[in-house]
Amino acid sequence: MRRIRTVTSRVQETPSTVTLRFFDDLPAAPGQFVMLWVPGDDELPMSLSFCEGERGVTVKSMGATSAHITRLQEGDKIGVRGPYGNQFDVAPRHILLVGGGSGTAVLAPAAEALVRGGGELTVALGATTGPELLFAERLRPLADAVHLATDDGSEGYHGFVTDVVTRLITMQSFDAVWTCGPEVMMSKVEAAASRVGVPVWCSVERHMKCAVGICDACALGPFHVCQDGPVFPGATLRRLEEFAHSHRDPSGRKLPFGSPPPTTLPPSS
Amino acid sequence: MRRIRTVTSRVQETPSTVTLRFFDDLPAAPGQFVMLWVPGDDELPMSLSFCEGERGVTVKSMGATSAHITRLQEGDKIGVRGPYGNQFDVAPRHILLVGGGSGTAVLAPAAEALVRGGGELTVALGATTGPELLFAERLRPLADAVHLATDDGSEGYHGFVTDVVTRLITMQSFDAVWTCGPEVMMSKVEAAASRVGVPVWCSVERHMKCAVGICDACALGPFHVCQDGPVFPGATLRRLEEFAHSHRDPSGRKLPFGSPPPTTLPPSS
Amino acid sequence: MADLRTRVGALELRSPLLLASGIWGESGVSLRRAYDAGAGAVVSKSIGSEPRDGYPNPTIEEYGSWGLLNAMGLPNPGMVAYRGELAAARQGGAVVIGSIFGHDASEFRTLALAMAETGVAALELNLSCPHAEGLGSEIGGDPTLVTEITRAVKEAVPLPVWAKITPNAADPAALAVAAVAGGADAITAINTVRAMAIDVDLQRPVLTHGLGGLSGPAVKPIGLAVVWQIYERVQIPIVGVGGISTVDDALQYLLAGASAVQIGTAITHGGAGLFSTLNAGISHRLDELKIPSVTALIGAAHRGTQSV
Amino acid sequence: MADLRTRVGALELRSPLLLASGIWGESGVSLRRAYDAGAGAVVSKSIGSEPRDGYPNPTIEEYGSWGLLNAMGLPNPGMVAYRGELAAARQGGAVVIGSIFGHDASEFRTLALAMAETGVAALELNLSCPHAEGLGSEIGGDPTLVTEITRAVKEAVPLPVWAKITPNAADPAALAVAAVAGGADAITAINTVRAMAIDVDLQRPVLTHGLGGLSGPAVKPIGLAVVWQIYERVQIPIVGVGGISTVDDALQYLLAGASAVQIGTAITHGGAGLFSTLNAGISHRLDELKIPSVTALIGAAHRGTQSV
Ligand SMILES: Cc1cc2nc3c(=O)[nH]c(=O)nc-3n(C[C@H](O)[C@H](O)[C@H](O)COP(=O)(O)OP(=O)(O)OC[C@H]3O[C@@H](n4cnc5c(N)ncnc54)[C@H](O)[C@@H]3O)c2cc1C
Ligand SMILES: Cc1cc2nc3c(=O)[nH]c(=O)nc-3n(C[C@H](O)[C@H](O)[C@H](O)COP(=O)(O)OP(=O)(O)OC[C@H]3O[C@@H](n4cnc5c(N)ncnc54)[C@H](O)[C@@H]3O)c2cc1C
Ligand SMILES: Cc1cc2nc3c(=O)[nH]c(=O)nc-3n(C[C@H](O)[C@H](O)[C@H](O)COP(=O)(O)O)c2cc1C
Ligand SMILES: Cc1cc2nc3c(=O)[nH]c(=O)nc-3n(C[C@H](O)[C@H](O)[C@H](O)COP(=O)(O)O)c2cc1C
Ligand code: FES
Ligand code: FES
Repeated sequence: MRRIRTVTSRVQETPSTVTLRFFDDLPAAPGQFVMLWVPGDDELPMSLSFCEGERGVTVKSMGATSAHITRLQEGDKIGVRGPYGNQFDVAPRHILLVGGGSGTAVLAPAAEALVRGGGELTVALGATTGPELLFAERLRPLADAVHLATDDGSEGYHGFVTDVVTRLITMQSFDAVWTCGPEVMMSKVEAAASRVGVPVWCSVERHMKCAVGICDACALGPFHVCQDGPVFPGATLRRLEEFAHSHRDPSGRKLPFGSPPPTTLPPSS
Repeated sequence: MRRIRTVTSRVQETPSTVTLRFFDDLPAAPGQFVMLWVPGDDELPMSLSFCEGERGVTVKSMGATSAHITRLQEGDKIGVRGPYGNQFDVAPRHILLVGGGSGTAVLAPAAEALVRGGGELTVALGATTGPELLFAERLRPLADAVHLATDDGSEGYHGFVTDVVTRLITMQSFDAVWTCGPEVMMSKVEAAASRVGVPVWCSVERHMKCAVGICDACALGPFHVCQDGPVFPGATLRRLEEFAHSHRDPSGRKLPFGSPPPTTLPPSS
Repeated sequence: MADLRTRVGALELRSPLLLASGIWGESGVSLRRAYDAGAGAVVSKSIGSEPRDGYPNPTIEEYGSWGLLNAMGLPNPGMVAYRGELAAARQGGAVVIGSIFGHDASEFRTLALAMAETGVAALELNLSCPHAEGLGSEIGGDPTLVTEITRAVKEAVPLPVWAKITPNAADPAALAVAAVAGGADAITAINTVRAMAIDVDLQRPVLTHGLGGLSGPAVKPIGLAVVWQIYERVQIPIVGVGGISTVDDALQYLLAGASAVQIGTAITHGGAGLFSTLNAGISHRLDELKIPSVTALIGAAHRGTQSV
Repeated sequence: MADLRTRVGALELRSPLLLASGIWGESGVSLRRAYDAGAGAVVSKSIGSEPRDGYPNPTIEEYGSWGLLNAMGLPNPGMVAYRGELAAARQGGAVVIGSIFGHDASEFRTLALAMAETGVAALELNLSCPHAEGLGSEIGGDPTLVTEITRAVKEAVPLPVWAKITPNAADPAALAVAAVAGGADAITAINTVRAMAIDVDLQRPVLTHGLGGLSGPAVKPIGLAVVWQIYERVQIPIVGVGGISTVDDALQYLLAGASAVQIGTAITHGGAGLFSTLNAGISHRLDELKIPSVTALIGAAHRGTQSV
């Protein structure tokens, strides 16, 4: 059911990333996402970065619509439907959280639920540059350690967060890894963790239209990310040729990750 | 919701009246009716003469469809929707039950609920002739007295049951009267009872099509018998010019009670 | 407090919520009950030249909370007997719209003359009942006949004429255009959507007539599309109907282009009280949206949207 | 155990339940998932000559359990890119029906030739999408074009051709008759019903495209009426679709005259498991009714009923 909500607050989390909060009363769990409609513009899947009380999404300015979202202000109206999808299992264990870029958005509420339930948390975050590290301060009080990595070395480890993870996972023992970020990153995390027998849960993104498991836009192997995911066991993903290799554009064509979008006829010609 | 049910038993109650039982699980209360469909024939409103366990209707052969119903056998299929309408208030009191002809069908389950709840019951039944007296044996164990009247004097008082009621109501004190039968009869019962200040509840019949309060076929003053009734306070009915005077035919024309139906164009000409 | 008044052409209405034709329409007292409960006007049952019993039962199939299927078959007491009901309805000042149906322009004209004499505020032409041979949508699906019938009625009576059109058409808006060509003062849309119920146990259709018309919440998205498309094609007012049961349903029709709306099936669950509840609800909702009046909403969803 | 097998013309199907076009149709693996779950066959997404993104979101509006509105805008990767998906779908023996759409007979013919090369078991012509300019029901509403397109495809390829017709017509059965005139081997009915959603807070249409098509339980009574009417007019098999989510829904379509049925929107709630659940349920229900086979039900509700 779609509902129109008013943005109740806006927080600039990083130079490119903004959190918008809004009132909602449908039950939501960490890992789930909503379809967020910017009236007059597009509708995009967005993970809930806050699942209780005033709900929230944390959006990184990427293309035109996400940039538009980050410019929304308190009092602006947005359309919301969902929450959709499955959730992270927050049963108390020792979890290594690995967030890349805006991927940390979906992991933060899961981390809070984990720790509240008595679980243990270690955090590794990566970003292009220091100021872009998302939710480091939100996670710090929950974690026994917060490891940071930046591409430009401006904060924490100089390099990929995957390097940090590869090291951590052999030195410390974790019950499971949660990760969200670029698919190539998640794939490396999965490889590192599976080598030492630690199960990994990845939150995956695909182009979405219906979000109710019918249109096939989000097809990933035999799964629909909108209904069967977005959280998948790494072991399942590893067996899919598409994982970290290809996704589908709005027409349904498979594209390798990182390739420029092909030209496509406008819809009504 | 319409459902197709199988007739589980058939009992010949009087020479012209038959009870059919069928399984159903929707809650039903004394006073309510169902729309009973004889596939290939018509669908008619029928009070529930049994509201618990296997439900039942008790049907008097009048015209073609009711005659058809009385010929149905165990194993035959009927369509049922409902129950619809309001109910008798069966709070424990001393009730005078006045049934005329097949009208007793709807009163019997109310009487059972009344007595089970600790109420007191006196019964007056009328019919054209002795064998047509309906549910006298069903009611006898529940009542302090069962008064009978027949038009031909073949059983009980020779004359109208209304004469019996007029006498009873001045000799004994009742908390309320329940009645169902020909409208002229109910009107006389209402007049007699209101003279001594006893409230009356009448179960009224009108032509019905939708049974969901929309088509207006069953209009009676400002009421719809299917939704606001079929059980009305006598004091309400008394104020309506139609009560005991006129009803509507399937086209919506008002007809005085007892007049022959006017000719009407076939539906699709 | 937002202003609930609206107008359909010259006809001023105290509320945009009208009672739809065929609902509570056999008895004048029932019509008046709806008006007294707050309806802006009430539309009569569709009346023909002669009494009609309609189809034998079953005439109705219920679909829980989302729909109702009916093939009543246009039961009505005929124009002569119906005068008394209209008189009863108009007692106390109810604004009544007289609905009529016929087989051709001349029957419509005769009925219009008779209906006009009863003092109704406007006429609604039923060109859209989906389940009556030689009537309703069977003639109302032909633009030429729509124009011809509308014109015949307009020439005969000085009343506003509303043409009620069918959604069972490739291009319902073309039928509205045809009604405009005949001089219609307003378009009512939609009537029920052709539909059917079949029972598996009995291996037969449920309704005696077989085919019927679907109404209720399920047809709201369909009715909205029809009203939207009509609004893009004609200049005369539109009366929206189809599946309205909530405040927002009614406002959606206004936004799509309706100047007023009718309520039918929802009366099943809401009773007459629905009119007062929805009137209050609309007023409250408009205040919340800071919109001063119902009329400010009419067609507003077309603004800023390209033609769709 | 009742026999679930049926046939649509020469095509034998292990189950009467097919996956409808546009559902799980972008990816060959998804199509195969439906087949592996028990579908009798799967219909591909409607494929055009070139890749199409479809309309921007929002493309969907949900109506609780009773309906879904969509205006996807026929997104598809184009015939060339889709070959790989079809190959993936047919791995393991899935019976695939290839759906195509085009602007005119010659585009349909070209696509049919390309589709036929992929090894599909039959072609379905989308003459009925209600929300794409110059495509779908805009051409499929014209009986002459329906005949012309069907004939062009029939002449080009040796495969069975199913014409999928629109319910947004005054007389959908006339479109089926037109398809028969063009040589169609079967009729698929219905596509979605033209509909729309409007938001009151925003005072605007919800779908980017404005108009869309309604599917799900709400359209079942509408689809049944269309299939019923087609069955009375044509001799070729009918594939029923629209709002099927339960065993009895499917059987109702068979009774109305369908030789097989397709399932679309219900997949939202049922997932692939719906096919195995419904197959088992149909088998059980037929045993209960003492009916030996699915084929015994086809058109059975017409027996003993006068034409309605
Ligand atoms: C389940 C899920 C959860 C997500 N959660 C977040 C989040 O919490 N924060 C965040 O910043 N982003 C999140 N995203 C990504 C987000 O939906 C957008 O993809 C991103 O914001 C870029 O959109 P754009 O239109 O601005 O980019 P554009 O420049 O228009 O497009 C860039 C890329 O964005 C992707 N995109 C565009 N439309 C869609 C769509 N309808 N569905 C999916 N991807 C699309 C395409 O892959 C496209 O190549 C999530 C995606 C998914 C699938
Ligand atoms: C709420 C209610 C409860 C009823 N309960 C019982 C009951 O328990 N037992 C019983 O025997 N009868 C009951 N009836 C009466 C029953 O519905 C029929 O009216 C009666 O059986 C005669 O039907 P027929 O078609 O055989 O008669 P016909 O000879 O065809 O018609 C005789 C009269 O029956 C009435 N009738 C026909 N169709 C309908 C209809 N759809 N709705 C109402 N009246 C109709 C008409 O007034 C008609 O003049 C009840 C009626 C109502 C309204
Ligand atoms: C039981 C019933 C009877 C109807 N009778 C008529 C009628 O006589 N004339 C008419 O124009 N429309 C008639 N209609 C159609 C309604 O006026 C209305 O157009 C339709 O039901 C859609 O509105 P709703 O969904 O609010 O019911 C009838 C509808 C129902 C349900
Ligand atoms: C999201 C969606 C996409 C669809 N895409 C197509 C399509 O590409 N081609 C087509 O012929 N029908 C398409 N349809 C129509 C369905 O195949 C089907 O005819 C319709 O939805 C009614 O069936 P249902 O109620 O079971 O969904 C689509 C329907 C939906 C809901
Ligand atoms: S977004 Fe449509 S199937 Fe997932
Ligand atoms: S039977 Fe239709 S209103 Fe009572």
